[in-house]
Amino acid sequence: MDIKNIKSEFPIFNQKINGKPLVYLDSANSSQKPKTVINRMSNFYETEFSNVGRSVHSLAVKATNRFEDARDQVKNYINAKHREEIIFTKGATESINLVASSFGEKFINKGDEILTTELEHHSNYVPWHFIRQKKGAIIKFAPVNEKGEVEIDEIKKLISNKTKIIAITHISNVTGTIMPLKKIIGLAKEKKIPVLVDGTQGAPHLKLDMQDLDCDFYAISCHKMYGPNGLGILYAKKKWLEELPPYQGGGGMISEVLKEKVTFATSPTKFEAGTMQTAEVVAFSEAIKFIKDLGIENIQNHENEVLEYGIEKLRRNNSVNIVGDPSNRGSVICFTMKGIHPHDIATILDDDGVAIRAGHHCCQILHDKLGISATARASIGVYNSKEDIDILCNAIDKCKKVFEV
Amino acid sequence: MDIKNIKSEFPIFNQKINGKPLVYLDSANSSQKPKTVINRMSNFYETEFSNVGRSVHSLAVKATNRFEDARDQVKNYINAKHREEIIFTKGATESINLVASSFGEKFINKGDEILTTELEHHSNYVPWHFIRQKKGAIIKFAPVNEKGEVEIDEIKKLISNKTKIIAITHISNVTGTIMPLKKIIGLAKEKKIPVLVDGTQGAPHLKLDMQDLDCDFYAISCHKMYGPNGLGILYAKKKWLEELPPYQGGGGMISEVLKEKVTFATSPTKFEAGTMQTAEVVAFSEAIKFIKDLGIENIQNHENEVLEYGIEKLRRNNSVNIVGDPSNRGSVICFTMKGIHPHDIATILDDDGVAIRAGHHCCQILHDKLGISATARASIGVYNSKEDIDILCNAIDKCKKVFEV
Amino acid sequence: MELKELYQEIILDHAKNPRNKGKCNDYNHEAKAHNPLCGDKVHIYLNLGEDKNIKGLSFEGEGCAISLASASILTDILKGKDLNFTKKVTNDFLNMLKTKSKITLNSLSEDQVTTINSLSGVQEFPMRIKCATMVWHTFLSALEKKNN
Amino acid sequence: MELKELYQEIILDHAKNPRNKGKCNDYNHEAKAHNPLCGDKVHIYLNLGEDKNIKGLSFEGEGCAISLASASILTDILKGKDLNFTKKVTNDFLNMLKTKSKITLNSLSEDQVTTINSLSGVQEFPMRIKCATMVWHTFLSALEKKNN
Ligand SMILES: Cc1ncc(COP(=O)(O)O)c(C=O)c1O
Ligand SMILES: Cc1ncc(COP(=O)(O)O)c(C=O)c1O
Repeated sequence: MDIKNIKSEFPIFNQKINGKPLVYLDSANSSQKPKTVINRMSNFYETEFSNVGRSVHSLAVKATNRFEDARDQVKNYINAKHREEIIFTKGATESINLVASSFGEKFINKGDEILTTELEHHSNYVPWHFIRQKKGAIIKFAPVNEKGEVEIDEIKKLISNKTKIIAITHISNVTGTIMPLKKIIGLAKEKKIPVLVDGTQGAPHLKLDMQDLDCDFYAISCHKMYGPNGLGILYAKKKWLEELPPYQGGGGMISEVLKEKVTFATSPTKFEAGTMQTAEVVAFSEAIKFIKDLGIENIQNHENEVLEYGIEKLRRNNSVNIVGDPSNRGSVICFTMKGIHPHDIATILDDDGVAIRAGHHCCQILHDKLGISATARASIGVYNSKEDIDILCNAIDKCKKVFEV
Repeated sequence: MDIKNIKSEFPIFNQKINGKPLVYLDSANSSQKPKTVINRMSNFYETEFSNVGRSVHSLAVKATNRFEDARDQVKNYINAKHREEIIFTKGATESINLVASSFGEKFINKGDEILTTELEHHSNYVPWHFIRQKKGAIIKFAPVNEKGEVEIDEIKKLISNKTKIIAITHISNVTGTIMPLKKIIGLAKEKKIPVLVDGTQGAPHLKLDMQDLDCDFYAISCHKMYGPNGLGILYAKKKWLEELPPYQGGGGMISEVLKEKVTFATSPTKFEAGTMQTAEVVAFSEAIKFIKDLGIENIQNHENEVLEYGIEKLRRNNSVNIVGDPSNRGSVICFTMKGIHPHDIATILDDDGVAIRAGHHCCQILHDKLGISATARASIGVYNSKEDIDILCNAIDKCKKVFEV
Repeated sequence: MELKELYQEIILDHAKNPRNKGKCNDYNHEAKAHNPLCGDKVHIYLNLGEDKNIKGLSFEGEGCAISLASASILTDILKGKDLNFTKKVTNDFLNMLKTKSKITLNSLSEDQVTTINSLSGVQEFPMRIKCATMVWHTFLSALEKKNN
Repeated sequence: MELKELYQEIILDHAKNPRNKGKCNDYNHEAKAHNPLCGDKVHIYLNLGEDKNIKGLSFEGEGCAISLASASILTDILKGKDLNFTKKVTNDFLNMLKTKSKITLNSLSEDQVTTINSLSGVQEFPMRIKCATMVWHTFLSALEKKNN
């Protein structure tokens, strides 16, 4: 596979949008899917489908093997220590809700503190808000500076002996800031505070190595990683999965069910109640293969080239204001334009086939802090090229024409 | 479409299992998918995929429209009063967990009673067990009689002024008992007690009419209804969705997010945190179309014919003991054989291409009551025929030969 | 979908120079709304006289060109009008966007009809319909919400 | 996958007439396990002497032919043997099912080797491997769990 021609692996690009080629710059929202992933899913339904882990007939055996193979592949890809540390969920949102609920239920009490940042996506705040409400806990927000970074000293200052968990993003989906995770985790380890990383934006772009990173929890959305909808991953250190109570109750996650009491299976089953997304899980192993075949470092280099080209080109445009200037940025450019609302930008860009997103991107706290109600966001995936950036910039000039600014 | 030849709509049957045609009698576990459903999913990923509800570009518009159209189709199919009453979940298990958690959190207190039956699947017990633990509530089990029925008088006896909710299955996935829901709901209404129906086994086989049934909550697993994996539905009366607190927190379900407090969107969004299973939802509308085109009454008649033929034929076999004898049975036959364990039956049947399930089918309480640790289950879907039953019965005779009983 | 249909001269004019911005004098009704998906906000102030006439009508808000123009046009056209009439115009407007029709109201001047119809281009942009309609819904709520 | 390989004569014999069923005399170690997916249960009782010999060994349980035969064969072969030797046989057995090999142990009689190898047919039935292995794992736990 050649990264320059990788678009041809994605069927979505075989169409015109408003008569123009599709320029998809909305991958931070959800990525497109290569045909290997799409075909694996159909093919699985056509030839191997059955419920996993429950029946002993041939189809069930096949499906179960494929499903558990996929777990091994995820384990290897993110370099987790044990396969039991990989829990399949509905998405990063569910992964974080699982931890907030199970960890919060057991370990967070009145007056305890949850440390997070002003950069977080609602999915890494609202679940903690629920625990704050239930337990009378406190959420502390490490402030973001004008560059869109969270300074490590600010985090240090906010850690107290009441801090029960640190919940922090890997890459901001607004400023693109790549967080200094190893430093933060180092700090936390000193105080024996567990760290949850919202890896939703990190996983599609950066090399993952759980043993090296040494975080306690890492949340992933497969649909942003060229995988299918409706699937996420929670990586959690084995000791936590042993200690935490289960999250949802139902078929498969039990050991013994009596009228008076219920005991639970061991991980990962303990956290996988009900029928799982077998076809999605199996197809996701093709997404991992896609990434591995290209090489995540190659993907990252390619995306960074496009990103830097984009930032430079947008900087030269006087009407464009790029949000944030982190020294370490990944895959995302949020911007505003004088006199043109991001919503209008998105609509005008779409007329040229350019798909971006406008709004607060589920980061209202950050937008409030920045004093803007909405931004336009171009986000980059493996299929984007410098030509896409050129088309984006032309379309931006068209916005100015339409609005006569 | 002709119900006699409906197998040809399902690609899974284009293969041999151990050299024999596949006889799939495990639909209560998960149903196979017609090609329209499989193709709609690929086609959606290939031409229309994007995240829903969040971006304004053309792909997002298409995806959002398809997604919300599917909600309307579900609403119409189950005859709900409002489209806002349809919540998409990961499966029936999640639907029930949602209600147990949100309803339980707000309305169930120490000493309150949850009324359920001995027939329930773990997915309609363990979530209530969690609430029992958290709140110090009590779970009461209406007993099952030797026919596998729950007598209405037993339910009446157990209703008290402490009963806060009744959680009950539509069809038992072990005995096949179709519950007298209208009577039970009538009783409950008199006392103003809300009723949750675990419709997992009901939805694929019976006509659904929420306004007529008048239950408060109804849980569905789409994968048992010829739809994709990883998708479920919670129907809930609007007034409940307004009153209940949200379940998971994250993107999309909010109204305003501040550091001090969070307010929430209205239903259905309030209960749909994070990126949804867009492709699955869109493909599920093809499953509904499939069922509507055949006509649920025709499906039911066809399945009942096969079911009755099967029961009669198995009854004539002296070594076979059918579990339960409800006067109103749907789609499921559980049985045991003298001297042969259900696990062994399942393996030997598989050698003849016959897929059944063996175990306690996530109903341990019921199996304990029946005094058996496992049963073999043949469950019927639209693609099954009397010939399938004949092959099943021959394979059962083979079990006797292998075991020399 | 024609971009020019959406961003007509009239719309851009109202968006750039919104009429009736701020709090009108002696307002006795108000309501606000926001769209959590995009961050648009609107706040309607109105003075409903004893005689059921809308004596004052204004708005505050933030948002895209469509939402600002829609608010500006709404206040411009409904100010000074009779309560029932404003309800009728509002319903007709919301209906126009639902059914892809145009508005024809004898009691509005030709100019006003042209102005209000300038928003009909939104019909072809489903994700933008809420931008145009939110302020009209907010206006209806404001009518219900008397301050005390 | 050959059904005959799975349900060999020896297996059916052990399944129908399991050896060493019940509680053995003076057991001082025990452990139990169950498989929540299928309801199989097993309980191992053993008498480990001061001399590190397994003096008594028996089981109680419910389950399929494979699990009963496996328990019966285990107790039959390991009873009276030296602790270290039983651990070695157990590991070899578990390894046999993992790596699809056959067992060859000089310290077992030819008969015993044939008996234990009769369970190797399970290799081709992945969903049934747990049926065969659960009792062996339970035996290992029992070795660890001294009663007091
Ligand atoms: C940083 C971040 N966290 C969490 C999420 C939530 O992911 P999902 O919606 O897939 O659950 C997103 C996606 O929008 C995100 O960008
Ligand atoms: C009666 C019943 N309820 C609930 C469930 C759980 O459904 P799911 O696993 O799809 O969440 C099942 C499926 O096994 C069932 O048969």
